[in-house]
Amino acid sequence: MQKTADVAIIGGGISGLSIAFNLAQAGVKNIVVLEKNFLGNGATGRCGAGIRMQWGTELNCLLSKYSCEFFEQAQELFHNNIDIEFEQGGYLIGAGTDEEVEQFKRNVKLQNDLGIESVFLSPEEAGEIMPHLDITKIKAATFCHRDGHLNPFRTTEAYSEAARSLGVSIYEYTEVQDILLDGDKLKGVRTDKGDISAPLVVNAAGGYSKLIADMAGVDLPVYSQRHQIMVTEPVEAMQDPMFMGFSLNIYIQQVPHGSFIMGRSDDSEPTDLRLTSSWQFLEKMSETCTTLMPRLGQLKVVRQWAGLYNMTADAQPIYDEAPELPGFYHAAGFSGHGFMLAPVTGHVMSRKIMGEKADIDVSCLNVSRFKDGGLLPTESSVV
Amino acid sequence: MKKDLLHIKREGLATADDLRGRLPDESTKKEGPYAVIECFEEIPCNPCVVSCRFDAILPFEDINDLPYVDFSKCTGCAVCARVCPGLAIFIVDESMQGEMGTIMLPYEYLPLPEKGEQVMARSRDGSELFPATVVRVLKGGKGKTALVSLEVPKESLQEVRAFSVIEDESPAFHSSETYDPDYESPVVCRCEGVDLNEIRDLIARGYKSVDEIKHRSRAGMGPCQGRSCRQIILNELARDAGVSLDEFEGGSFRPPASPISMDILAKGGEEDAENS
Amino acid sequence: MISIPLLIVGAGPAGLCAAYRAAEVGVDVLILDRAQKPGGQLVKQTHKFFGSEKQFASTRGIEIADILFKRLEDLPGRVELLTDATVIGFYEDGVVTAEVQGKFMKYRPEACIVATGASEKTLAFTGNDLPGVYGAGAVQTLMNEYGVRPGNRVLMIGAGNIGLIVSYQLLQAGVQVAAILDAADEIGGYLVHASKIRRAGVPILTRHTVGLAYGDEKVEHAIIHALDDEWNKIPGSEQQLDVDVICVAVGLSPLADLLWQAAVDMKYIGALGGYVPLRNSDMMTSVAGLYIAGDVAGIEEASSAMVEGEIAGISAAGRLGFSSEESHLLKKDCLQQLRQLRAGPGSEKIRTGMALAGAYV
Amino acid sequence: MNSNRILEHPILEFSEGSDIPFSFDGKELVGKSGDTIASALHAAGVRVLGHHFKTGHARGFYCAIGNCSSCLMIVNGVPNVRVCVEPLKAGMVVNSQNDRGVLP
Repeated sequence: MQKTADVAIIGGGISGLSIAFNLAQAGVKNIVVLEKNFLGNGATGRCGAGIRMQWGTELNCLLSKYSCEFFEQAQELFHNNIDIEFEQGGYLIGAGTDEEVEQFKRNVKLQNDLGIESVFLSPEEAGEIMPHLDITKIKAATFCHRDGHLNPFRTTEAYSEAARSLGVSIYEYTEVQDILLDGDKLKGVRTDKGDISAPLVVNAAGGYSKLIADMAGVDLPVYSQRHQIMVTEPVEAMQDPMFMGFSLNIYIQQVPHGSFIMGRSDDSEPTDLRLTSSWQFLEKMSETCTTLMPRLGQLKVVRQWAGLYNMTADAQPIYDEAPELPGFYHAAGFSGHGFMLAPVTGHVMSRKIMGEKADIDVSCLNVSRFKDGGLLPTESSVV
Repeated sequence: MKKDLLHIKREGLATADDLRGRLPDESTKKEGPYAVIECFEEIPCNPCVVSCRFDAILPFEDINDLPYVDFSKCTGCAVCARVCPGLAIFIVDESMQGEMGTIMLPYEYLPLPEKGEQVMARSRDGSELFPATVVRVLKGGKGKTALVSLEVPKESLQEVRAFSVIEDESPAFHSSETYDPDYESPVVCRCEGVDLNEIRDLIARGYKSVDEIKHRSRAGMGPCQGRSCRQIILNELARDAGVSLDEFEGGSFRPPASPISMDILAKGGEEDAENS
Repeated sequence: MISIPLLIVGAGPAGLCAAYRAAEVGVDVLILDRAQKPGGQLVKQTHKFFGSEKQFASTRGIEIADILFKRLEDLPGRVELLTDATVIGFYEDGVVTAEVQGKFMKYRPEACIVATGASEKTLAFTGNDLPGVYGAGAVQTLMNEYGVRPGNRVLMIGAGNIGLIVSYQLLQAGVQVAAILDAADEIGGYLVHASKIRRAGVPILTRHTVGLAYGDEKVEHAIIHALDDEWNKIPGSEQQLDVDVICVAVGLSPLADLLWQAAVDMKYIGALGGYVPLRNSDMMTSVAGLYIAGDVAGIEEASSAMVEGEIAGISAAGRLGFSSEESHLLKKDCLQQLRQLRAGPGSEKIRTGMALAGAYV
Repeated sequence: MNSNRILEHPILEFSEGSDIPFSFDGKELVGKSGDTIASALHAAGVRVLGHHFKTGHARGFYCAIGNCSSCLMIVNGVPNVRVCVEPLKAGMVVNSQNDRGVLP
């Protein structure tokens, strides 16, 4: 393994790979990505891999719009022919309460103002887009046809292949064990395969980013929560959009292969990094799903698994250099949206590392906001 | 494995040589029927020795011992032949006057021949020897192993080990038809229809574990949970890496172990709510 | 949620014997089996078993299934056996989930014995997914449970005990067996089984394998060939056989999905058929209170499975506070039986494998 | 039609089960009590249960004990039924499955 690098990126998930790709594209040489398992084995390979522009805050709309536009042109940008299976079947978001109806109206206005072509729908109109939805269970809906979902494994591969072809060195099965300091100066990283000295280190370790920050002795106000998901046997295509509901507590999509993948959130999920599954999830998820979409009741569940949401207090990411340790960067706290934000993560982090201005101002996503009482307005559009 | 067993292990056939020490001497042969036990492999099995009322099978120290007959005690009663799970005991009688003797063979096929019927005597490899007459039939009864005695020339008593009811020529299995297959790759994952070339291609591209290959190819993601394909993928990985299988992770196994419908799962929660 | 003292997963020889020994000393037992009737693979074993009287030697498997099932009546502990009951999940909170006759059930057992048996290994050859290529277990099931002939002419792949026994069963059902192939140098199964097949005129071709199956949407022909010392095809050795069934009997793997879910320590031990749970002489895994018995603990004969089941049953009962004066002696006797069953020269691999798995040998 | 049934067996006795009528791809067939869908079809000479959605290959059963999912068919309109372990019932409408299946 090489002994020095200009930038060492910790975490071979989609965030780390996107940062590596963007840096390399901007001309940075000698980049290494360090992954303790195989690429995408963390939250990347465990997530629903949806991408939507329908958000409730301006910043989130802009960030996700950047990502969506990136994925639309991914094939050309990556210069490889890996099909990332970006299916733009839209996101249909159901409102379960009167408050949500009002919120959704405001969201659509905000989105439209930002150039996002979302529409506000009656339950009947939603039913036309998704005939197996029991429209008596929703009060209204919003829809954006450019939203969609991707194949996370292929997207990971597309990013890694693109990064490799730009000269990035990717080390799998290489675990970072310590952050090397020279006094209070960043020196590099220690892995189980040897040390790498690097003046710049990026913490893109997803669910494990706090462990990495701890190694560096810097504060990263995030915690990881288990989030469960399950998949059914495949059937012929019957649902184009990702369906999502916040108060309804569900996201469900049919992937091109034919399986339905769905998840929900649960405040009682453990926060101790475990990746186990629970039987309660199977029951509650099935109950939610069959109530909203009775026709799917005959579908058989073939597998359940879990991943980690790396959470922050305002459910929005941290894009920042650690104030205590110059050269040590955080791209963490994605709160369940790291996959869809990956393209913009790569863009803003690479600009930040190179000291250049990014297309979107993310200075408010700094790490100090949690101390300064500068929390962002809470994003209500999350599952 | 005893060295002298190798030929049997290859062919499944005993030879006259293997019978050495397993047959009575010439004078004992004339005294009455006796058991020939063609059991050459030490396996854990003892019904023959347990069933013999005459202690004519030398006692076992270990259940894996081989049975040897004490011909001075053996009456040829055939109780052992009935119980032997391997159908490896035959009762030979060459005590009668004249050219002919009898051999009693365990038989578990249909139809069961009748006394007086002509059948085809066969050797240990099933090849035809000569037509022979059935002289006695003991039906299987509770144990269902019938015993059938054939009249056989004395010099062939150690050759005949089977018979078949005479029927039309069975068709040849070999065909001369030639076939030019379009050599499709074998299927590894039956659920997802992933073939061996796809797996080998991924391994060649650097994918190193069952889970990586599963994510990329879908092999093992189907409803059977990788029960059919996992072993083959592990073999391929090990072969490529040139290491033994135990150096690989088995990959993840996730619930449910068998597909279950959401309707059924959803009702599980309702019932709990009702009960509480 | 149902709390129970002892849950046994699988009503095959191991599970039924475990239930007997546990209920004998007063433990209430729930057995779940995914099949429609109990007995596991015994219900298709038409041949007489080897072993000694204690393992029902010289009795046919189908009859042993009956004996094991019937003797569960009238024991001090109540044995409830549910069929069409598939255990699907083991969770970290100790809950075991199952689909029982169309209902999702959750159990919280104090102790559990996993006796799920094995699944069949598959073989990669061109045309291996054609209808007519069947696992040996499938052929047995079809023929001996449902009374349906799998075909008219069969090519058997594998000369282990299963390949030999199923070939014999095919002949008994009036089906022709064209040949038995095995890639190995030697016949893997018991010689007496092999000799029985040879007497019926069926060739056993060692160092041979199947290269290709083809036909119009179903097996009509197979091309077989000889293998050299490096396991490569010997050019010119091809033979075409006209068969309508290719029966794959290339071995079994422990069906350990549930044990993986329960996160017990597993180890790949080739001699035992694949990944097996580590265990102690009580048949307990690395998870306290979770026991194993039978093929899931390592592929062996049904006779060993029954004895392992007894040990697991006695041990689990003991853990739950149920034992009798005889329990200790009985367990000792079972361990002795296992030792004997594994003592032969043909069991050398098993002994090595079991030692690696932590079992008493 | 039931030429694959074993009528006589040296060891086993198969009770003369009662007839169970069912349909397969529109054809009326008869199985026996105790059959699974797969055993009844096999007895009736049906080997091909459908075609794989990706490879297009013909599919038959493989394991016959519900392990492998090679025998998925459409039963009474419900796709992806493992017919090797699904008991046959009178009047069942069984169809070949050649795609991923469509939910009723």
